[in-house]
Amino acid sequence: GLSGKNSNESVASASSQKILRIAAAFDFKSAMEGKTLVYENLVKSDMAGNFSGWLAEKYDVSDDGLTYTFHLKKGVKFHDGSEFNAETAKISLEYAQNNDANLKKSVNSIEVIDESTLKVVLGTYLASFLNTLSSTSAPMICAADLEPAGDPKGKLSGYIGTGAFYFDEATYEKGVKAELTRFDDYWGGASKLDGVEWLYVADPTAMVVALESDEVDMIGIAEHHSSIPYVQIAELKSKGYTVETDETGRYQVIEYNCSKAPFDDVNVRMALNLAVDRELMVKTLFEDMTKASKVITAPWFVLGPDKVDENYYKFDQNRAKKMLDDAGWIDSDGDGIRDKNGEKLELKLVVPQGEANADTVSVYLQSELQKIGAKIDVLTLESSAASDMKKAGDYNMYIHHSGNMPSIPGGIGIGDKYYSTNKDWAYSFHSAELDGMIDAAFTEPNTDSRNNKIDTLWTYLHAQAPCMPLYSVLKLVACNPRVTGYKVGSNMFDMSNVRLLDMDMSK
Amino acid sequence: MEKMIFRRLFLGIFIMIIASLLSFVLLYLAPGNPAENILRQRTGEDPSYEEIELFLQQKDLDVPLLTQTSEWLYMALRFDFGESINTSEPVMDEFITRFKATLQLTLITLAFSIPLAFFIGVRSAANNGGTFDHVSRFFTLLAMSIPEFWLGLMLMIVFSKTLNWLPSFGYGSYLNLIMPVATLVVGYTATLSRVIRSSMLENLSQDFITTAKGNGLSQHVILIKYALRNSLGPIVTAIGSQFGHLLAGVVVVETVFSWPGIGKFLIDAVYLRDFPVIQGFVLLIAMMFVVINLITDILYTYIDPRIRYERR
Amino acid sequence: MEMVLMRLIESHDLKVHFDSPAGLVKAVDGVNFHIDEGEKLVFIGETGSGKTVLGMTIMKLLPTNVFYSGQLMYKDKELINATEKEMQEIRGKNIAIIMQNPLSSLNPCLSIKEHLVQVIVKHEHLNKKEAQAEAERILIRTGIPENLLNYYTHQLSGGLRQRAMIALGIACDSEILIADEPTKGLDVTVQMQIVNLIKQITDETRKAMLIITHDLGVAAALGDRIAIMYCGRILEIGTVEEIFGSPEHPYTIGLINAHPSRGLHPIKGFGASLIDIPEGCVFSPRCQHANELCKKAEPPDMVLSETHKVRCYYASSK
Amino acid sequence: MLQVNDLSKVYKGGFFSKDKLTAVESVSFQIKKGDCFGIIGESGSGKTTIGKIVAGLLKPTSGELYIDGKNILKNSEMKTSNFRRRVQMIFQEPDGVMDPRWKIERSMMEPLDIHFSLNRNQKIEKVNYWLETVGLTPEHLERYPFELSGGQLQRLAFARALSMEPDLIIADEPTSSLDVSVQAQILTLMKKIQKRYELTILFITHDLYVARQMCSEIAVMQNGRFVETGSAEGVFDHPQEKYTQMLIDSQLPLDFSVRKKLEYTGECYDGKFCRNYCK
Amino acid sequence: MKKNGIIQNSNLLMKVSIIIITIMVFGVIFAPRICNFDPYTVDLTKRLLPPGTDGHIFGTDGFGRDLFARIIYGGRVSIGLSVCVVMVNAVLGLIIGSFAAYTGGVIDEIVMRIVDVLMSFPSIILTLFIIGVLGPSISNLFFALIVLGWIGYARMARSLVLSLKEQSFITAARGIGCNDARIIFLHVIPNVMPMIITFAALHIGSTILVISSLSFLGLGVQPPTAEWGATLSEAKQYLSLYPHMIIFPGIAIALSMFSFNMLGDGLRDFADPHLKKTIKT
Ligand SMILES: Nc1ncnc2c1ncn2[C@@H]1O[C@H](COP(=O)(O)OP(=O)(O)OP(=O)(O)O)[C@@H](O)[C@H]1O
Ligand SMILES: Nc1ncnc2c1ncn2[C@@H]1O[C@H](COP(=O)(O)OP(=O)(O)OP(=O)(O)O)[C@@H](O)[C@H]1O
Ligand SMILES: [Mg+2]
Ligand SMILES: [Mg+2]
Repeated sequence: GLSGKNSNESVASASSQKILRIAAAFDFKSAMEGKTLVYENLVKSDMAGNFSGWLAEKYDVSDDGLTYTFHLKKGVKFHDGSEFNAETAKISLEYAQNNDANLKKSVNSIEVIDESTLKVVLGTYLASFLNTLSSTSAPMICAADLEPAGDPKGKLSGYIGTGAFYFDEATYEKGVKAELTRFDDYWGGASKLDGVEWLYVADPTAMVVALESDEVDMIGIAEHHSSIPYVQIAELKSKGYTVETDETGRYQVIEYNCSKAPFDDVNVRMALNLAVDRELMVKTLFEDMTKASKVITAPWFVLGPDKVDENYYKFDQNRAKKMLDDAGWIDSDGDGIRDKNGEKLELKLVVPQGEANADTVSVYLQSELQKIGAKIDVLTLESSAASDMKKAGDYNMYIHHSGNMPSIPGGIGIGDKYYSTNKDWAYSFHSAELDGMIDAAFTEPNTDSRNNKIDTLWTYLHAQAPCMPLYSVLKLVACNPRVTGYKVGSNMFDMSNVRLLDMDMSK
Repeated sequence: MEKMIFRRLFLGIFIMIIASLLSFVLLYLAPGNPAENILRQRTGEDPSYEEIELFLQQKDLDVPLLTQTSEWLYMALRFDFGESINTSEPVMDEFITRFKATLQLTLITLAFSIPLAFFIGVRSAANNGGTFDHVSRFFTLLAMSIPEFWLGLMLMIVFSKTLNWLPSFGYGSYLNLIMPVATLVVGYTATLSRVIRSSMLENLSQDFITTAKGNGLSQHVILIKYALRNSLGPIVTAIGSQFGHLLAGVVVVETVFSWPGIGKFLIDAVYLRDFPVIQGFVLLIAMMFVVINLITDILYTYIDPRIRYERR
Repeated sequence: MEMVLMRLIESHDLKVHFDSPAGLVKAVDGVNFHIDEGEKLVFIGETGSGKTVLGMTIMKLLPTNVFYSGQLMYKDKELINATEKEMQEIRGKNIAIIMQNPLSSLNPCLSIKEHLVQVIVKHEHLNKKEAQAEAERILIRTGIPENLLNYYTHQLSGGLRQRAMIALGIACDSEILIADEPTKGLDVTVQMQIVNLIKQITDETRKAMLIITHDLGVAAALGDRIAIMYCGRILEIGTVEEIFGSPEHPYTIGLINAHPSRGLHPIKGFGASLIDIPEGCVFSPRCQHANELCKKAEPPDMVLSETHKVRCYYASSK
Repeated sequence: MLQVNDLSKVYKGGFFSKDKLTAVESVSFQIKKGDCFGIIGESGSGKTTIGKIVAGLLKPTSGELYIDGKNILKNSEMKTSNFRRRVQMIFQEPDGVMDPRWKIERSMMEPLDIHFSLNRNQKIEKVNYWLETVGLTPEHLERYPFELSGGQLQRLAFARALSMEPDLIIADEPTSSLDVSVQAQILTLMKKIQKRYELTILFITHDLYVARQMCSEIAVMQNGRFVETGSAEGVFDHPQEKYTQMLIDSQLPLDFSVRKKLEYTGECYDGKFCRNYCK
Repeated sequence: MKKNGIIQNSNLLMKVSIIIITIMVFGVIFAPRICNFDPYTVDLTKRLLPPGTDGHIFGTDGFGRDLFARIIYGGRVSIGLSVCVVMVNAVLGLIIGSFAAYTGGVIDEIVMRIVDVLMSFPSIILTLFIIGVLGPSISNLFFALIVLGWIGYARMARSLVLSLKEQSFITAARGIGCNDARIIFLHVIPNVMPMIITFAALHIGSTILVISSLSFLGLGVQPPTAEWGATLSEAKQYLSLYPHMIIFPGIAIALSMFSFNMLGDGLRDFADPHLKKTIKT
C-alpha cells in the first residue's frame, strides 16, 4: 500500500484546497498540452473521429462541404470577464489561420452573421477542417489578449481563454511549475477542483517516484505518449493507484522504403509482416497492457479499415520463409542471412530518438527477423536527423507512430502518407492506382459512398503491405486513489467530473 | 597586472565569439531544423512541409543561416540575444532564470564540497600512509567511481519513495536541494580531496618543510602556513575548473531531479535546434568560463608570489 | 684550553643507517666528535660522505626509513631517543640549522620577514608587532637592505637568500648553529661576504657552530677544528693548524693537494659506495700507501695529540 | 681558429613584454688552435651566454663568429661545415645532461648515429675507447644517469663530446658543482686530452684558481663586457682593473697561517650594487 | 617523512587494481569462453529471472537475455572503447602539446588559443551535440570523445615539456646535433610519458563513466549492443521489481572505475619525482 507519512506541505494544502497536481515532462509554456486546460475550441472530436460542437453549440455544413455555419454558445465568458461572441471567434479563427498552413490555404472568408453565428467559407474542400478546428491549432482566444489588441497577426501574450481554469503569470516558474486556478464563471459550471498544478518532472522514473511519494496526484497525462514504463503499471495497480488506459488509435508501425530493394517487392514486405509475433510481444514485453495491431490503422475509426480481415497479417513464420524463398531471397552461403544476387538481406531500421518503446521493439524485431534470415541494423538518430534520412530515402525501415486521425489526407497520418505528392514520405508505398482511390474518396462529400470507397482503398492497401503495424500506442494515466472521475478521452484534460477526495493517504 | 587582465579579457571576447561561431558551424552542418523539431515536440506528430514552412516564415527563419548568424552576432555584441524560437521568451531571460538555479546548486555544492575536501585532503596528507589516509583513499576513490545518475536514482528511491522524507523533484525549497547537492557533493568532494592531498604531499616533501621543522615550528603551522599555503595554487585551479563545469550544467543531475538548470535546457535546445538559445547560451557559458579562469588566475597570482612578480 | 667550557654536543659511535630498496645505506657509521661552547667545528668531505645526514641527525630531521644507534648528547639530553615533541622544543631554540639549498629551503609563499616572524613568535613569546621589529632587526643585521625585507625568496640573489637563511638560523639565539654548505654555489665575492658575516656573528655571540662544507678555503677561514669525513666516518680530526699544517691521513693530504691553488693533483678513483663499504680501511682502495693490513682491518683512531686524531695505521710514519 | 667579432646578445622579455636585458655587449676575442681561453667573471656577467652562442645553441643579436675563417652564423655554413660535430659544449651541471630515461650506452651512441655511419661493433669500440680515456669502464654503460655520481657523469659528458672528434670544446664551468677531488680529476683529464688531441678550449669559470691552472689566456668579464684580457700570468699577477683585483682578493686562500683578517663588507649584497661599488 | 610508506602502500593498492583490471581484461577477451549464454539471444519465456536460476548467474533481463553474458560482453564496449579513446586522446594530446611547447612562439600561441576556445565550450554539450546529430553509435561516440578529449593531455604535455625544455639534456641534445624531430620523439615525449600514462589511467575510469552516462541518457551505443550504461538504462524501469538488473551493471561500472582510479592514483605517487629521490641511493 501507500507508505510514508505525509508531512509535505503540498499535501496539506492539497487536501484543504483541492488542487490537482499533475506531473509533466515539459514546461507549461513549451507544452501544447497544458493549453487545453485554458483554451477551448469551437468543436471537438471523439476518439473515433466523430465531431461535435463545443463552444459552437452546433454547426451546419453545406452539401459541397465548403460552407460551415457555427452557432455559438451563449453566456461564455473569458477569464478576463469579457464575452465570447462571433466577433472574438472570428479573430480567433483568423489568428489560427495565420498559424496553420491548411487553414491559410483553404479558408476563403470568415463572416460574422450575428452575435452568435459565424460563417466560414472554404475555397477548396478540406477534409481535415473540423479536425484542425478541434485541435490546439485553433483555440478560441480573447481579442484583448493579442498584442496589439485585436490584431490576428499579433502575438498572443497572456493565457486568456474560456476554459475551466485560468493561468496566472505570477504563479508561473519557468521550468518548475505553473498553477491554474478554478474559473468561477466557467460556462459549464465551476470545476470541483480548486485548481490544477502543472509540475515539471523530467525523468519518467522520477515521475513514478513522485506519484508514489505523494508529491503529485497524476502522471502520464501531459505527454503525447505514455512516459510510464508499462512494466510498472501492474505494480502501481497493486499498490492501489488508479491506472486509466485507453487506446487512442495511434499505432506504432514500421514503415518500409518501397522504392528500393528489397521492399520494392510486395512479397518481401508481406513476408516480414507475417514473421513477427506481435501478440507475444505485447503479452510479454508490454505486460499485456496494450493490443497488437492486426491492420494498418485502428478499425474503429470512422474512416478506418473495418472491413479488412483481422487475420490478414497473422503470424506465420513458415509462410514468411516461403514467401522470401519465392521472392528469390535464399541463404546461399549458410551464414543465416538470406541473400539475392550477392546482396544480403540486411535492413537498416531508423529509429527517431524518443520514439516510445522503440528500443524494445527494435530488439524484438531483430530477434524475430533473425529467425527468418533477415538482419536488422538499428540506427537511432536524433529525430530531425532521422527525419532528414527519411526524406532522403536513406532507410529500409522506419519506425514511427500514426497520428490519431489517421484517415484524412492533407491532415495528419496514414491516409496522407501513401499519397504520391507527399514530400515527407516520398519513399513510402505509392501508386497511381492508390492516388486515384484517395482522390475519389476524399472529394466525396457524401458519407456513405465515401465509406465504401475508403473500404476498397483499405483492401487494396493491405494487400500491398506498405508497412508493418505493431501495436496500439496506449495513453496511460496513473493517479492517486484520491482522484476520482477521471477518464482518458479525446480531450485528456477534461476535468469536469474530476474530484479530489479527502483521504488520509497514510493508511 | 592590469595589463594581464586586459589582455585576458580581450582574448576572452575573442574566445566567446569563436565559441558561438563554432556552435553555429556545428548547427549549420547538423541535419534538421528548428521548425520541424519544435512542431514535433508540440504536437507529437511529424509536421508536414507546409506547416514547417509557415513556422519558419513566422519566426523569420526563412532567411539563410549565414544572414541569421551575422544578424545575431551584431545583436549579441549589444547583449541582445534574441528570442527563443520555442518559447518566444528573450534568451537572456531564459538564461538568467536557469542560471539562478544552476548557480544555487553549484554554490551550495561547493560550499559543502570545499571544506569537506580540505578536511579530508589535508588530514590524509598529514597522516600519509596512516589509517585515516587509507580509509579516506578507499572512500574517495569509491566515491569517484559511483556514477552520478545511479547515485541520484538510488537516493531518490530511498529518500523519496521508501522513506518519503524528501521531494523527488522540484525547485525552490531547501528540501529540494538536498538530494541533487548530495549527489554532486560525493563526486566533487572526492576529486577535490585527491587534488588537495597530492599537492599537499608534493609540498610536504620539499626542503622548506624541513627548514620549518628545523626551526621548531609546530605541526599545525607547518601544515597550514607552509604546506597548504603552497598547495593552494593547483587547488584553486581545480576548484575553478570544477566550478566552471558545474556551472556549465550537470545534465545528469538536472535530468534526474528535474532541476531547472542551464544544462538540461541547453540540451533540449540542441534537440530542438533552437538556434538563438544555443548560440546565446554557448556564448554566455563561454563568458562564464573566461571570467572564472580569469578569477582563478588572479587568485593564483595572489597566492603564489612567484607568479606575481614574473608577470611584471 | 680552559676547562670551564661547557660541552654542548657529544657523540659516541654514532651510526645513522637508511633502509633503501638497494640495500642498507650506512650514511654515518661510527662517528665520535664533540662541540664545546663557542667552538666552530668544520666537517669536510666529498659529496655523499654523510655530512648532511650528520647535521640532520642532530636535528632529528631525517625521513622515517632511518635507524640510529650509538649515542648523541646535547648537554645532558640524549637526542637519539628524544620524542618529536621534545625535539620541537630543542629545534630552533637550542640548536638551529642553516639548510643546504636556500632557494628550496625557504617557503616561496612567505616573505623573508614572515619567515622570521613565524620562528620568533614560536620561540620568543613575543607578540606579532614585537616579533616583526625583532625580525627586521635581525635581517638588517645580516646585511639585508631594509627595503628588501618583504621580498620573497625568488626575488633575491643567491647571496641575499643565504643571508636570509643565516638570519633564520640566528633568529632564536640558539646555542648551536649548524650551517650546511653556507657558501655553495655563490660567487667568490659573495662567498667572501657570507664567510665574513658568519665569522662576525659568531665572534660577537660566541655561538658554537657546526659547519659543513667541501670547500677547504671556507674551512680554513672559519673553523677552529676540522673533521675530515669520508664514507660515513671521520678519518681525521684536529685543529685548523693541525689539519692544514701537518695533515696525517692520505685522504686529507690528497684533498689539500687537489685544491686548484695547490696545483691540480687528483686523488685517484671514486668515492666509495655507502652500501658496499670497502673492507678494512675505507680509503684503502684509493690510497697509494695501502697494504695488506689496510685492506683487511679498519684502523682504530690514532691519537696524535689531545685534539688531533687520525684513523690510519701509518699516521705518524709519513 | 675561432674568432669572435663584436658579439652582442639582448634577451627580450616575454612574448608581449618589452623588457630587454643586454647580457653580452660587443665582445671580441680570438682563440688560436690548441689554446685554452678562459672567461672569468661573477654570476650573471654573461659567460654562459657567450658559450652558448659560440656553440651555436643561441643566436646572437649581432656580431660575427668565424671558425677557420668561415662565418658560421650563416645558415648554410652551419649545415655544411659539420659545425655541430666540430664544436661541442660541456655544461655546468652534469646531472641533467644525459636523458634520465636512457641508459648511458644509448646516450653515448646517439651522436655517433647522427654524425657517423658506423656499425654496432665500431660504435661500441669507439665508445669504449673514449670511456677508457676518461677513466671509466664499459660497465658504466649499463647504468642510468641517476645511478652515477656527478664526477662520473661529467666524464661521460666529456667522453661523449670527444667521441665526435670536435675541434673546439666549450667548457661552461664544468666543475663548479663538483667537489675538489673530483674537480682535480676532471681538470687534469681535460688538460691531458687537450694536449693529446690539440683541442681548442673555451673555458668558462668563476674560480680564479682553476682559471689560472687551466688557461693560457684570460678574459675578465663584468656586466656583459670584457674588462680585461691578457695572458694568465699578466691578468693574475698584474691586474690592471680594480674589478679584477677585487675578484682576486675575494679568493679564500687555503693557507691558514696567513688566515686573512676577514673584513665585513656588508653593503655589497646585490650584483648591481656591487658593480657600482667596485667601479 | 614517511615517504617509503606511500611506495609500499601504493604498490599494494596498485597490485590489487592491476589484478582486478587483468581479470576484467581477460574476461572481456575470452568472453565467449566464459559465458554459457549468448548475450544477444532473446528468449521471452525466460524473462526477468532472478540471479541463479537456470544457470543464469546474474539472472536475465527483460528480453530473457543472460545478464552475466551481457555484462561480460558489455565490458568489451565499456572498457575496450574507453581504453581506445584514452589512448588516441593521449597520443594526440601528447603530440600536439609537445610540439606546441617545444616550438613555442606563434605556433604555441595559436594552439593554446584553440585549446582555450575548446575549453570554454561546455564539453558535455558538444558531446551530446555530436552524438545527437550523428546518431549514437560506437564510432560516433568515439569521435565525440576525441574531439575534446585530447585537450587535457595537450595542456598537460605542454606544461611538462615547457619545464623539460629548460633542462640541460635537451640543450645538450641539440649540441650534439639532434634535429627537432629527433629531440621531440626520442627525448621529450618519452620523458613526459609517465605523467601522461598516470593521467590516462585515471582518465580511463572517467571515460567508462562518461560512456555509461551517455548510454543512460539514451545517447550511447545502439541496441542490442551490450554496454554497461545501456544495460543500466534498460534496467531503470525494472528498478523496484527486479533490482538485480540495476545492481550488477552498477557494480561492474563502479568496480572498473574504482580499479582504474586506484591504478592511476598509485601510478601518480609512483611517478612523483620527489618520491623517486628516496628510491635512488
Ligand atoms: N633518506 C635516505 N634514504 C637513503 N639514503 C639516504 C637518505 N638520505 C641520505 N641518504 C644517502 O646518504 C648518503 C650521505 O648523504 P649526505 O647528504 O649526508 O651527503 P653529503 O656529505 O652531505 O653530500 P653533499 O656534499 O653532496 O651534500 C648519500 O649517499 C645519500 O644518498
Ligand atoms: N633565456 C634568457 N632570457 C632572459 N635573460 C637571460 C636568459 N639567459 C640568461 N639571461 C640573463 O643574461 C645574463 C647573463 O646570463 P649568463 O647565464 O650568460 O651569465 P653567467 O655569467 O653564465 O652566470 P653564471 O655564473 O651564474 O652561470 C643574466 O643576467 C641572466 O639573467
Ligand atoms: Mg650535503
Ligand atoms: Mg653560467
